[in-house]
Amino acid sequence: MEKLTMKERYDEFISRFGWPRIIIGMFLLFLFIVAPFVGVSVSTSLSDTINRFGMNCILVLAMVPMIHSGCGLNFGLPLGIIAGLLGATLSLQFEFVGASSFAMAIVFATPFALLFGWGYGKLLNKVKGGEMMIATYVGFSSVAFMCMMWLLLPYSNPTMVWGFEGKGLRTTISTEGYYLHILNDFLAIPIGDHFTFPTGMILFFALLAFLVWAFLHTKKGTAMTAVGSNPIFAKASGINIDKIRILSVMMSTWLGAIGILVYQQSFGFIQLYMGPFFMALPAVSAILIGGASVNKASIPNVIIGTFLFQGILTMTPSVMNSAIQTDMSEVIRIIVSNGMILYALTRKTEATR
Amino acid sequence: MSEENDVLLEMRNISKDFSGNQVLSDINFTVREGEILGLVGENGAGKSTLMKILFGMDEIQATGGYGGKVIIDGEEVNFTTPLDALDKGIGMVHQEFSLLPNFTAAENILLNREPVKKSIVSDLFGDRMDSIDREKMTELADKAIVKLDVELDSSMKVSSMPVGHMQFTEIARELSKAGKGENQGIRLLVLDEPTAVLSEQEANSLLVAMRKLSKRGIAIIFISHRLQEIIDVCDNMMVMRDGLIIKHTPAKGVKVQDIAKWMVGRSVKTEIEHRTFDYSGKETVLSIENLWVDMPGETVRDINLDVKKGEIIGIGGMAGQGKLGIPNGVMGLYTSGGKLTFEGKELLLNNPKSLLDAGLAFVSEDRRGVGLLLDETLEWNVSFSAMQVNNKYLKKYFKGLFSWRDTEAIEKATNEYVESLQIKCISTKQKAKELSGGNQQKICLAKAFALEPKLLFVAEPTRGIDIGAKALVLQALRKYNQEAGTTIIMVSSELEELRLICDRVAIITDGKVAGILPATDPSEDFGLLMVGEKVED
Amino acid sequence: MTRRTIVRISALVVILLLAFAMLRIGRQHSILLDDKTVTVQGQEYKALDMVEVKVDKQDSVELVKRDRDVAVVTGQSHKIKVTYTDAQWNEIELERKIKIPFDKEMIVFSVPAFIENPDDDTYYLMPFETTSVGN
Amino acid sequence: MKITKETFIKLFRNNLVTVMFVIICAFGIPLSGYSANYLIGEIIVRISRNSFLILSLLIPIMAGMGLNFGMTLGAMAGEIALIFVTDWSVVGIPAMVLACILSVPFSIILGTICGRILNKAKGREMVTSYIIGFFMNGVYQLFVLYAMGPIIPIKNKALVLPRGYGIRNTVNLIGIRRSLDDLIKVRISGVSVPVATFLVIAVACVFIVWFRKTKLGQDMRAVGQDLEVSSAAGIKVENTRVVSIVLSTVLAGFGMVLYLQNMGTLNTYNSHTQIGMFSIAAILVGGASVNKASIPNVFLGVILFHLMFIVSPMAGKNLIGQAQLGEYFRVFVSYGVITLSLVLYEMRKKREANDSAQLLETEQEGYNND
Repeated sequence: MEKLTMKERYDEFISRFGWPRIIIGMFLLFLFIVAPFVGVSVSTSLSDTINRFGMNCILVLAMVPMIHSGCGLNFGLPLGIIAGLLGATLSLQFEFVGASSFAMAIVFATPFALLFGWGYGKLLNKVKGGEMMIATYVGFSSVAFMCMMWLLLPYSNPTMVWGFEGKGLRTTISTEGYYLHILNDFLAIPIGDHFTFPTGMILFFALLAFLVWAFLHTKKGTAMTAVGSNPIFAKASGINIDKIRILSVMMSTWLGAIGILVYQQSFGFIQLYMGPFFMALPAVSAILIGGASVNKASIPNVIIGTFLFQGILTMTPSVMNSAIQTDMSEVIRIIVSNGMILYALTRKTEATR
Repeated sequence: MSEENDVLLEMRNISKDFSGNQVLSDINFTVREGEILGLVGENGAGKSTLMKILFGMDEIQATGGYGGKVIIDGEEVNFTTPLDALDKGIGMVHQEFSLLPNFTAAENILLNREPVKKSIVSDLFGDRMDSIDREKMTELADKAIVKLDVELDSSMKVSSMPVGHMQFTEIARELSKAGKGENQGIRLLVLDEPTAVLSEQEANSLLVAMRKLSKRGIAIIFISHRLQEIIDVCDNMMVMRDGLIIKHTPAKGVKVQDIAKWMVGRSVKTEIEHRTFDYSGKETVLSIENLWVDMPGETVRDINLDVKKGEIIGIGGMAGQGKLGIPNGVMGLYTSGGKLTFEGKELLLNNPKSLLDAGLAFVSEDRRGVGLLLDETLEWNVSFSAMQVNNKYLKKYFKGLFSWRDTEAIEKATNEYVESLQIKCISTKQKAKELSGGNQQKICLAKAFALEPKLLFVAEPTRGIDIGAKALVLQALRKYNQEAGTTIIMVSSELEELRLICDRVAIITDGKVAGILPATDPSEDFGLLMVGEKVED
Repeated sequence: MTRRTIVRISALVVILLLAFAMLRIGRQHSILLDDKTVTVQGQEYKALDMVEVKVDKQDSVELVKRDRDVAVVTGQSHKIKVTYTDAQWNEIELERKIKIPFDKEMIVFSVPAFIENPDDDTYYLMPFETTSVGN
Repeated sequence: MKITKETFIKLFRNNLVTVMFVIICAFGIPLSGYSANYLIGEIIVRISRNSFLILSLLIPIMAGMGLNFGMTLGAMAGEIALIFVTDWSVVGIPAMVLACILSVPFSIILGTICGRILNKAKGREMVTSYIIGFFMNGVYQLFVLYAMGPIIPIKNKALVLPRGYGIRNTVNLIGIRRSLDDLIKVRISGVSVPVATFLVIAVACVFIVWFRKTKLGQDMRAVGQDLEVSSAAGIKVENTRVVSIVLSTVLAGFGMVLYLQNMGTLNTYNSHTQIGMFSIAAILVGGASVNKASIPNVFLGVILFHLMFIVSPMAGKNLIGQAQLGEYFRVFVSYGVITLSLVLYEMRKKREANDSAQLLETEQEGYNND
């Protein structure tokens, strides 16, 4: 390696991170700096940020396999979430409590996730090139379809169904008494009186992240990356592209299912009906903010992205509110997240998919 | 056409080099009004470059312009865009169609030159709001078609046309273009392989049309590989080879054999010398029967070919004749059909895995598209196929339950290949896209070698790489063949290159095997095969 | 200055004019019909016991002393018809065109002032101040 | 025999969505138990309300840019215009004309931005335009929720949120409510027909028909078929694409004004979000596809789609005693339709690619036989 000049280093840094990421990073840093001056406790907001990070990072992780196999950004995440919801509701239906309810939720969710993922993958193979748009609408239609199912399916656990009718699931179900904070409180470390580190949740993510990372280092995982990087090359090397893509979609869908369960146990509620509808966009933009592109993504992208994105989401309301007495966080969220996706979609360098 | 017609175009001492290597040198010729000048030569003989100069294509300026003079009507011109050429009444019909399938012939002929009726709003929103004058459009289109004097319905959609009519539409479009000022309309028309895609009678009616055009005083430069056509229709003909005009003669009385002689036999300077391969007792390792391949632009029809163990067999032929379709079809990159028997076992087509498992490998002509993972490291590029196909470079855990990428082994192997093939790179962690063409080609070879194949397809191994690299690549192939005893099937448009390192060379024309000759046979014979003539003996 | 630019500019002007015209004719104003004792330019006008006011084609409203009613109208110029009986019990009918200034959303129309000098709107059309709300 | 069967299958395959909807409606209408008169009345209202918006989709499809999910931008422009008009307390037809004029500059700006971005994302216009819709929604909120009041003066207190700036969630458009619909009103056997609105829509149709015949229209059709060939012929490809989007946005702006005058209230932050989706679903139901659409598609689409929309809640109620189910059903169908037609479109592209291979195979059989 020959020495790089300062300029080159700088340019390389910029090109590796990309302006949007740097700006967002700076913005977050700025928020943390001004926080104390406008009377926002840094430790609280940091704690919130980490909490939200834990809640969302697995949903973001769910992007990685599909991006690697070149299926593009997984706008179809709701499909995985639905699998998770089925798992959750079933586990509650059978009155599992505490840790076992969470475990069983995962157990119940898995077959659905794999099944949905398989079908979804098959579909995406039929529409190579148009994946993202179709993924979006597969997500939407599946959510709408499940809306009907939630009404019709014969759930009976009184904590879940509408009181007066005795059938049809509620729009939000509390995980209270089932698996609320099951991971958050596991080995949770209170630091100061405003800051608690949700060890369990972070460990759980670490575990899944490791599994994904490990998979990408196996023979199959290598093949997956190659398929994403240059499908024709992969084909020429005897890879069955369709199989690999389906596998990746199944992985993504399963991760989505697990992701929502972790989200619920921290959030405290199972959101049914239109709940999962717009859950894809934040996850997509998070990973893009983390430095992923339409056909390249890594675990660090997930971690950095989720942290930055959730950081902005937690910090802007509090800081903005106390600073200028107006809450622009919602608007900022919309602009930042979608702006990020646009940026990724319009970059010349990316594969046309 | 007669000598007293005055000179329309003269090209004087034209020369051109692309970053050092000379592709054209002292080209001199003239075209008179109404003259039909045939232009023949192998691929890469310099025809297309010459035309690009004439039309002032920007890639010529981009690569430092050209030497010599282009003179039209006695005054020197220096076109910077094809539109300048058009203003002087010089038009070209390219080999590949540029037509819009859902438009009618008329719409295509007058694309973006449609006659319009002024409309009130156009003052408000600009000329593009003028409404199109359909009647006028049809009228103009028909006028062009009449000039060409062929059967062509101007109201027919291109998508429902026979190929011939598409070609006519293309030509009619050029004819309909009006030059500026005094020289109305097209005066010199360049036709690049217009008959390549046409059927027999379609081609004939085109030739008739060409003669009619020349009667109207329109000069034509006719580029074709169908030599008989050249002889039939042209007044004069030029043969190019290695960027030189080998021959410039009246077409009357010339024999196809002569032209073939002039065309081929380009000089290749490397220190590799021909070897003699002993076929005695060599059994057939691969036999291809009734192979068809649907590769756009390189369609293969009904190929039958037997490959002997340990030989290097070349596959040559003009571009677009289907030679490239063979490896791509066999290796399952394009839909194909037929029977493939390797070492006595029949292989599944359209299934790369089975072929690779059987011990076949392929170095694609499309390096960037098929050959490489441009965004990945050299290590990945070299090791990937071998890892996937014969489980090399993998650490096994839990009795092979998990097979882990063995980074050390990969790095080691890659470094070895970088050594042995003299690949110039900063490190094996470098991205493939950062390498030069020649080195990328070597990476592709390394990838194939890592597979330790029994039979290796190599397509256009020297395309777009400089002379030095060429020699190295060819030697590497020869060496590998001798040391590992791998049978090699090499596809190339460079006939001499094939004759140099191959033992036999098969020539493909029109998607079929025109003939197989020992590499030692004289170039002319190959030339004849290439232009679809039978060698009489 | 080519023909084209001329056309374009004039088109733009036309559109702007149209927009402005629309703004004027489409603008909504509310006329507060007022039957209160008022003092305009040092002169006092006594409120009437009973008066009938009709704006354009709208159905007429009856006002008693210290009464106020509102007529919502679009556009600027309107016809106002006031019918009342004077001391001699003979019915008098006054009809005038009034023009509401464009910028005024609300304007007070003082009936008493109007009756005294119907031909000078500076007397009976007065800007609406919030203070005069609620009697 | 074989040929006719083939063609029939092709026909069915290419109009699958439409056929499906006819079936849904065929089942839904009796189930809902609505009277024919009621349905016809409703449908007429829906046509007058939506078809202009849907017409705005035709031009980008013509230019090969797919379904313009960015039409929401036009809707936003229309809404902003209406907010201003309401603030100035202008009413009736003048208000509508003014709103239309006012919406144009906004539409042009937004449309140009959208078009420019789409030129950077060739090959994935749809998903990009879809995201642009979201993105601009953010910008729109910034504008309406924060800029309106402090920066852009809003006099009418009824519009402004209690906190003193930003527009309320619903703006009452009583001033212009049905002002066009009721301009010329004809009752035919108890069904009232908003003639004036239909006239406006007719004008829009005529415009589109005429536009196809212009040079620009021709260029768009060319660009829509092949970017390379078009630019080789000297057509300003990028510019043409931008223009097509701008036009679509402007039309959508007008469409929104028409739509809202019929509705009578403006949901400041929601009205536009669904518009794109419903309009696209409708045109697809009408038999359009990503790369070809016609005016009949628009009207057939409005009728079928909204028939389904009207009957499904009632049908759901009568079927399983839950109107809610019907509500969800129609949401599901609207998304399902788009999904289905996108999938069918992609698959059709694939099929066409395979045809040439089959050709060769048969040819080869020819060789083998002799």
